[in-house]
Amino acid sequence: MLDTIGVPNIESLFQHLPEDVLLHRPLNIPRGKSEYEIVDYFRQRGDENANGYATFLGAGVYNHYRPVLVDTVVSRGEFLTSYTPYQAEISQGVLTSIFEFQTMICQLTGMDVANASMYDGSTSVPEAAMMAVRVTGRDRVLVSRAVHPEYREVLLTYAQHQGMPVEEFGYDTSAGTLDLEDLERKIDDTTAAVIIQSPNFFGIVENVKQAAAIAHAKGALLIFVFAEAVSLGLLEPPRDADIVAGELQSFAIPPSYGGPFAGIIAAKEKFLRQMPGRLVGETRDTNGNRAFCLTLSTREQHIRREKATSNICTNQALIALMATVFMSIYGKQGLRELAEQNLSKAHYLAGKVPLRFSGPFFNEFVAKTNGRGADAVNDSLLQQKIIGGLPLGRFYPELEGSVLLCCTEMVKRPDMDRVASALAN
Amino acid sequence: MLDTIGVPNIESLFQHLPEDVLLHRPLNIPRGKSEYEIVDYFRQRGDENANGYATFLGAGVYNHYRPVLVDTVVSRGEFLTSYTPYQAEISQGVLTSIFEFQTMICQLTGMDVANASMYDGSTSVPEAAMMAVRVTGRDRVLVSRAVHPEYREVLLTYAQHQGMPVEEFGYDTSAGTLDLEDLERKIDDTTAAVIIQSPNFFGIVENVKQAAAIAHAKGALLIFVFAEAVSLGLLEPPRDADIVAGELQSFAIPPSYGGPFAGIIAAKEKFLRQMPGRLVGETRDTNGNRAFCLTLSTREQHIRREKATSNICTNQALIALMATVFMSIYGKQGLRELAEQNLSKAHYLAGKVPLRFSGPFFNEFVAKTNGRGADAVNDSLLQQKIIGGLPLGRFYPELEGSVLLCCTEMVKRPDMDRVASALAN
Amino acid sequence: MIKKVRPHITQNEPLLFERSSPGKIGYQLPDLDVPAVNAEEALGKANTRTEIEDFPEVSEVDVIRHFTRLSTWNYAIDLGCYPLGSCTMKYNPRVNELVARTEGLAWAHPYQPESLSQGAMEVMAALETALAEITGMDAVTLQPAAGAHGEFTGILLIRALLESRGNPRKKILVPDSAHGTNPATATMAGYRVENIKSNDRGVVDLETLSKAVDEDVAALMVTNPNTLGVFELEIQKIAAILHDKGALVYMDGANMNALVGITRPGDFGIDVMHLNLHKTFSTPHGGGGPGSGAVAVKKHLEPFLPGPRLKRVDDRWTWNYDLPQTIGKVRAFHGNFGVLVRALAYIMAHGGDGLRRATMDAVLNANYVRALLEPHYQIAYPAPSMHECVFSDVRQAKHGVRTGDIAKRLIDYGFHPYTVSFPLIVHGALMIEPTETEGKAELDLLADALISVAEEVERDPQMVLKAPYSTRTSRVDEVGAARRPVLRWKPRDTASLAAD
Amino acid sequence: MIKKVRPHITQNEPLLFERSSPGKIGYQLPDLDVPAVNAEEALGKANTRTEIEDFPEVSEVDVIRHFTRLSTWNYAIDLGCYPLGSCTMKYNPRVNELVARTEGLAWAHPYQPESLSQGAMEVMAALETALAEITGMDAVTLQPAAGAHGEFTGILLIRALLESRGNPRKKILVPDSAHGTNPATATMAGYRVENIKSNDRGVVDLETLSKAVDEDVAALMVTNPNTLGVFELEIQKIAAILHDKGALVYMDGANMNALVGITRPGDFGIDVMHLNLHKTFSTPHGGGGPGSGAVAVKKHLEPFLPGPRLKRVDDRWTWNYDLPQTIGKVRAFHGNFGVLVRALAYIMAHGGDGLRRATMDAVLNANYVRALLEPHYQIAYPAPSMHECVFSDVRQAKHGVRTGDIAKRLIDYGFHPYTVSFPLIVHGALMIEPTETEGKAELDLLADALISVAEEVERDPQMVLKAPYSTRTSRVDEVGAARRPVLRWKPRDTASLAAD
Ligand SMILES: Cc1ncc(COP(=O)(O)O)c(C=O)c1O
Ligand SMILES: Cc1ncc(COP(=O)(O)O)c(C=O)c1O
Repeated sequence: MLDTIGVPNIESLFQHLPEDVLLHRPLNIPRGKSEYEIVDYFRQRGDENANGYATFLGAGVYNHYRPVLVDTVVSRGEFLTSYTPYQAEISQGVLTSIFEFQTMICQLTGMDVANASMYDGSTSVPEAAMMAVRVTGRDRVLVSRAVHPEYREVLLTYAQHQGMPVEEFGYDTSAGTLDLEDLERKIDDTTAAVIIQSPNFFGIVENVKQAAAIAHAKGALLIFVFAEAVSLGLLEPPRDADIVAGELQSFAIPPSYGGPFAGIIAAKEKFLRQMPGRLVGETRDTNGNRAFCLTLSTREQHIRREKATSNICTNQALIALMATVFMSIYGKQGLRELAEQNLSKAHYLAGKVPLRFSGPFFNEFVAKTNGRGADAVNDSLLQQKIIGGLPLGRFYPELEGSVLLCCTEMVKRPDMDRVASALAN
Repeated sequence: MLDTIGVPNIESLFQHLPEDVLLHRPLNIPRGKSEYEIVDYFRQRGDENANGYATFLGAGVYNHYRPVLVDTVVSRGEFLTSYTPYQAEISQGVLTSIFEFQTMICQLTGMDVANASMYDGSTSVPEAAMMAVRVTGRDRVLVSRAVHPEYREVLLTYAQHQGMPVEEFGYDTSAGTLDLEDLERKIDDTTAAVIIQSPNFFGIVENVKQAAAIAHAKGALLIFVFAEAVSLGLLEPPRDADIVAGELQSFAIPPSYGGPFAGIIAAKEKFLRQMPGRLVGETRDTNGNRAFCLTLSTREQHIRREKATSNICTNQALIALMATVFMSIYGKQGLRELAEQNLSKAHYLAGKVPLRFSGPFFNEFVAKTNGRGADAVNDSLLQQKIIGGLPLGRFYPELEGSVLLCCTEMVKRPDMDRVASALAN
Repeated sequence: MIKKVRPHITQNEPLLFERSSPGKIGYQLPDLDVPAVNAEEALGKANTRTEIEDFPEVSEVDVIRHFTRLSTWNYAIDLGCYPLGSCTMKYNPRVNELVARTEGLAWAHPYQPESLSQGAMEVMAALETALAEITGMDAVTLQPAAGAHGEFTGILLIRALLESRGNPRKKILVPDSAHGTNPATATMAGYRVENIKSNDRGVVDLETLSKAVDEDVAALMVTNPNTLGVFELEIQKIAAILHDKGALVYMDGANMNALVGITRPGDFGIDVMHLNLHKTFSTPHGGGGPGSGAVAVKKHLEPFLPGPRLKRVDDRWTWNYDLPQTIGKVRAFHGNFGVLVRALAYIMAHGGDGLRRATMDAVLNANYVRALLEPHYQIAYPAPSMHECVFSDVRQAKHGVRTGDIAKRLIDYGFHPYTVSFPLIVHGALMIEPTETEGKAELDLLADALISVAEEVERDPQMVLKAPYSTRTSRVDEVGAARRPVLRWKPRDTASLAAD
Repeated sequence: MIKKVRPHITQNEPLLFERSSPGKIGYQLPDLDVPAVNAEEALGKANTRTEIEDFPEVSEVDVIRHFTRLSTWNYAIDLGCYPLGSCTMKYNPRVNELVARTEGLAWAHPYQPESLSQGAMEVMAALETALAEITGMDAVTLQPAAGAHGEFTGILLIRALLESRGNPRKKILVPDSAHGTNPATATMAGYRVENIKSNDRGVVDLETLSKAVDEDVAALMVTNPNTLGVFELEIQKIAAILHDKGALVYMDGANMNALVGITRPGDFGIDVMHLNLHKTFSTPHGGGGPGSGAVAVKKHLEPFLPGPRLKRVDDRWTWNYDLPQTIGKVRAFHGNFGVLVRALAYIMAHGGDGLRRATMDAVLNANYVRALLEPHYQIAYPAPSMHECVFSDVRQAKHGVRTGDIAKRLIDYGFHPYTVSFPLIVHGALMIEPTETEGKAELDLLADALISVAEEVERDPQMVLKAPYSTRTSRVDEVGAARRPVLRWKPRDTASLAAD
């Protein structure tokens, strides 16, 4: 090969680099390890984490069962080791699955169009807000304090430098639902969007219709956010929303210490041209066979550059495929039954502990520790190999001493009873 | 579908069965479990077995590292869920890999032809013996007592009803090698085959040349058996043998409590027509492209029926594929280096313990417990999460109090030192 | 019209040996933590090989590409219906692959202490119990590695029992419709084989049988439903005939997918039988294996089973080696344990009624396909079909097209063919077993395809004779392969490289 | 002559929705161990949906067949060379997939106690350290989910620093050769983009740059090597020009595969950069993602990094949220942790010299392909190539064939095409990045194919314009797709079913 190139050795291919930029020492990284040692290393790291604990943590990352077929499918090299399907003729596998993904997201959310995925739920929220700003030509955004705290933090990071003022409105301290008066008070005709989450961070189902009415009355868009996708198996889809931004981690995506997950943005047809991210569309090949391809890329950065709807390029395709396989396996009946099991388990435990809020909830709820303190309760549970609920004081000082408990289909009754008695004591 | 068939319900498809053979109650098997419960059940069973122990057990089942690519390949549905490649035009994947397998087995063993796999090492021994009987027209078989005890037991089971008398000959009690005088004494011109294993059950390398000379002098065939395939990376192939019967478990096949493994039979070209099992051959398709197909099936039961060379039908194809991938990954250099590591580790430990035999050994050797008793030593090791060597008294009363220790590339020096001191005490 | 497939590019790939280049490696070992030992010193020069001649030298990427590319040349259940009669090519649940890899099970050594093997032993015990319930037998051994191996075990059991009664006898009766493993097995067990001609309904003829059964007969090997997919309605009488003469009845259980939950061999006179766990119980066929040929027996045969046997002693499992009458081991260790794990997972997932439903769907599917095809192909025997249906190529043979040719043409339609030319008692058999895991849509496509081929046979037999046309490898010269066997790659042999 | 592929049948497959039949299921849930709750009672009728309209209803077999069949329609690295320029489509080691699934890591919840997260935190710490060493920077954040996300993070860091100095400034300079994410990112961070024209050598022109840099300029986003695969030889001067004016230099690290172990951005004046772990560090692209856009910074930018930050407190890792100057989180939780695990595994497997060797092989391969192709295609710029080489289609355009057409024809030869029409400063760019994991044999086939296409362009341009011919899907009508967007399946939309 060197002869073909016409150089004596590989080093000479770097000779043109300025001498003083070259690294004149080996990288300070231990020499290569064998596969066996690498597997061993990560197993040890894994053993240093929680293992064999029952968990009641939710708060945006849910402990749902992952059907085996999910990894079977995503482990196929044809999916795992391909990239963005720019070349439709040899990418119909990925393209078809994304088209199915877009369709299922529309069916779940009641929206007309959905994109091929965003980084995660937290980043899809600001992208949705920016979309609303483009659509309305307004710049103010109102976000509910019951939206996931980290989603709101990411929204602020994105908003701060785009002249996009973000203001929060409160929640009803007894019901745990939106404080609609506060919303009414704060919304005006400079408001581009009102952002709500349901089930909200407290697990409580919001009244989307009312929120939409208030937003629309002022000409603002309603952005509906979901963090627990399984809830869509049971909850009325947010048909009154204009844009939906969500997180699909619940659909067979491992918690994996917080990522990779898959976010989505779905919207009403009329906002299509302002959607961020990739879209797959149906078309034909020259033989008249149905085919799929990336489309409407004039919205995207590689064509539109500084005027693009977003800078997103690489998305979360393989993770979205996990969700697609999950949705296929559970299907119409299964997703509902799964949601019902979550609902039933959560209500079983909720029935045995002091609740902080009175609103209707899905598979999460806020429990009071009645003065004992969240940490004390959780420490006692850790002794029983149970990871308790999330102490809310961290994100809501006013809820210090309350914990956010989640019950998925994976929690077992005896563990729930242990949690109940820990909270009762 | 029922209409097309013309029956009112599925039950009527069974109406013609005699009433009194029908099972009039449900099977006494608990109703179907969910995937999650099944995974949970087997995980619990797994937890009841040894976990996280260092092991020095070998004796026909070896604890070698399994490269990740092995499962990646055998998990592909195209390999996992196909069957015997009867239809060559849509089975070239399996056929090609078997042809490569046959080739690599020949390269390893120094034989001319190898089949597509047998059930395991233990069953390939009697199949080889029966082959020798067909070839020589004689019926007596001599087997070394240093051949794996369970292989010999299986040989006897097969032999007992075919008028195939099996006699054992001994081993040199100081060297642990073949007792060639005893062989000389027992062999005669009714002997069809002499069966030896190397490394033998004690881990000791036999003198194949001498054994072959003795067998051939009397017109008998030499059947060479191997149970530790990794040894072939370093040991001179048994070119002087006429038939080779072996076990490939060492080649990335999980111990799995004893199976599924993969056996092989390889032989000199001239014995081809007497080989049992499937063979893949190279040929052409009608376009002149190289192609592979099952061949010489006139030897097999589905054509030859009661005159077949064996009754074997389903073999161990997928397991043989594991071995094929393993051999591909390690390759020429790797298999040797792997064998050298095994050799070095075994000799490190052997250097620190009292040895029972003086013969040259590969990765196994017999250590004396000097009166303490094998069980006492192993119990003390179990306390340190180490599974010690196999107590030999079970198979060789005369070796009561000795243990067969194996050191693969997976054993770590600190554990070897613990074993050494346990034996020293 | 071919609805099921379209051609697409697939990668060519040379043999690994042709891909090799000196010094290339795809592995890395940990650093040696002990002093390196010189092989020639430790083993002696004569015992140490210089190298493994022509062994592959490739990179890790080479390996994954090699096998991934090869895999794309292969048909499989995961790609579509695989109606290979008598092989029960049903869906192989992927959860079974996961549980078989459970660390504590996959890495269990057969010689590790029983105290550290309770989980593995429990799995085997649970499976033995389930299989005994399913077959209606009293005891089960899981040691045999495949069906044929189970047959061998079963016949040895019969021999041992008869021997214990003073006379092992000389003959095994085998219907002419039987699978080749049956007669081959009988020979291996030291018996003479006497073939029993099936009657015009394709089943065992009682008279012929009665005549054949005498004091020299050790047993009859019967397959039920037989290889025509027909249930032996007189099975109880058949058993009686043998039992009256002190002989036993072995049942080849390869077709249990037609019976599970509906009827039990133990209830219709069978003394001993094998099950193909890789058929009825969904363990993957893996391109030819592995399988498991569990053998179930009635009480009187139990003492002879291969050892060791599981035994419950104060709440713990132990292995019992004290079996004075055992035939001895038929395989080292405990059988194809990993396959047993998968079979138990399958049984757990279905449960009693799930297993029964599966049987009913299997029979439904076979009869549906039969109904669709009967107008176009000659059914071999009019008797009702159970889990598979067998046709004859007599009509197509008139046009010079045989079952093997129809099979090749079926490939162009996107299906793996049925079983060709078996059973032998049928003129050019087409043996079709859809299994319960196929949906109606796939079965309709299969029937459409076969009907379309039947029409092609009449319109253009010559075209059919040269099929397949759409595969990357056209019809393969099997005769040439056998005439001049090339069974391994050799360095010189690189001629056709470019073409592959 | 096409040596690399042959056509073979591939299964057709309808959309899942077209496969559905009412009541079909592919799941089973455990029995509920608590009383069932009525949804309408618990949530209110208005909040409870009746059903998920048209959602799939298929069996488990349907699912595995569906996705297995779809997968066979796809090209991938595991099938062959994937020379997509700027994407670094190198082999994705399978061991990385295994370790990322290690139970304690894959099932770690980001809110579980730190005492039960030490392993995950250690992995992140180890990776941060390794990436700092590789880039020559002082601190690393692993939070960004992809390259573009890293760019956004990096520009916000610059903005925060400048703000802390009193003026965030107004403009970001972006060379016209830059990737589209660069200008798009600058806008999202509230900056005006000013494009810098590259000079006739395809690199940043110092004069043009100096003129453009003033007190309004916050930073330059430079890619090095740039998108032509050319190293910015005057990178230090470039940095100096910006630093002199109090501006910063952002480096797009997408092309780090050309530099690792050879030179470090931290050593040639870069203030902040991102790495695409899914490129340089081999994590799988998965049909479009996930990725990770780790950002490395110099000391002066560290205080502004997103939180929380890892902190070592008496031999244990803790998360430090006390970051007064942070720009805030750019993503919830801790980034694409599963991708980080894979990247660390890759670094461990290679070690320092292994990484350097990989870089050298990548550059060798690119230059080898360039050497083979230069006689047949117009190299875009004569400058020496690093890890990729970029050609122009000027010669082929004379025959009316553009880079996109050549790409389609290349598919018939069994390859995934190079990157088409990027960078924009090249007339019809062919951007080829082979990566180090391709062997000579595969590269020779690639070059042969491209040379053969070049000849076809001269002999028969019309033929090339209609390619590909050998794929199950012929050339796809992308214009039509955009004109009348159909972005989801709808019940009526079952017309073309048969054909698929
Ligand atoms: C009827 C029948 N009997 C016996 C066998 C042999 O079973 P195995 O292939 O598992 O040895 C088979 C399988 O091919 C069969 O179909
Ligand atoms: C030069 C360059 N910059 C930035 C990016 C964006 O990185 P990502 O796709 O990971 O967001 C890419 C990848 O496409 C690229 O090639």
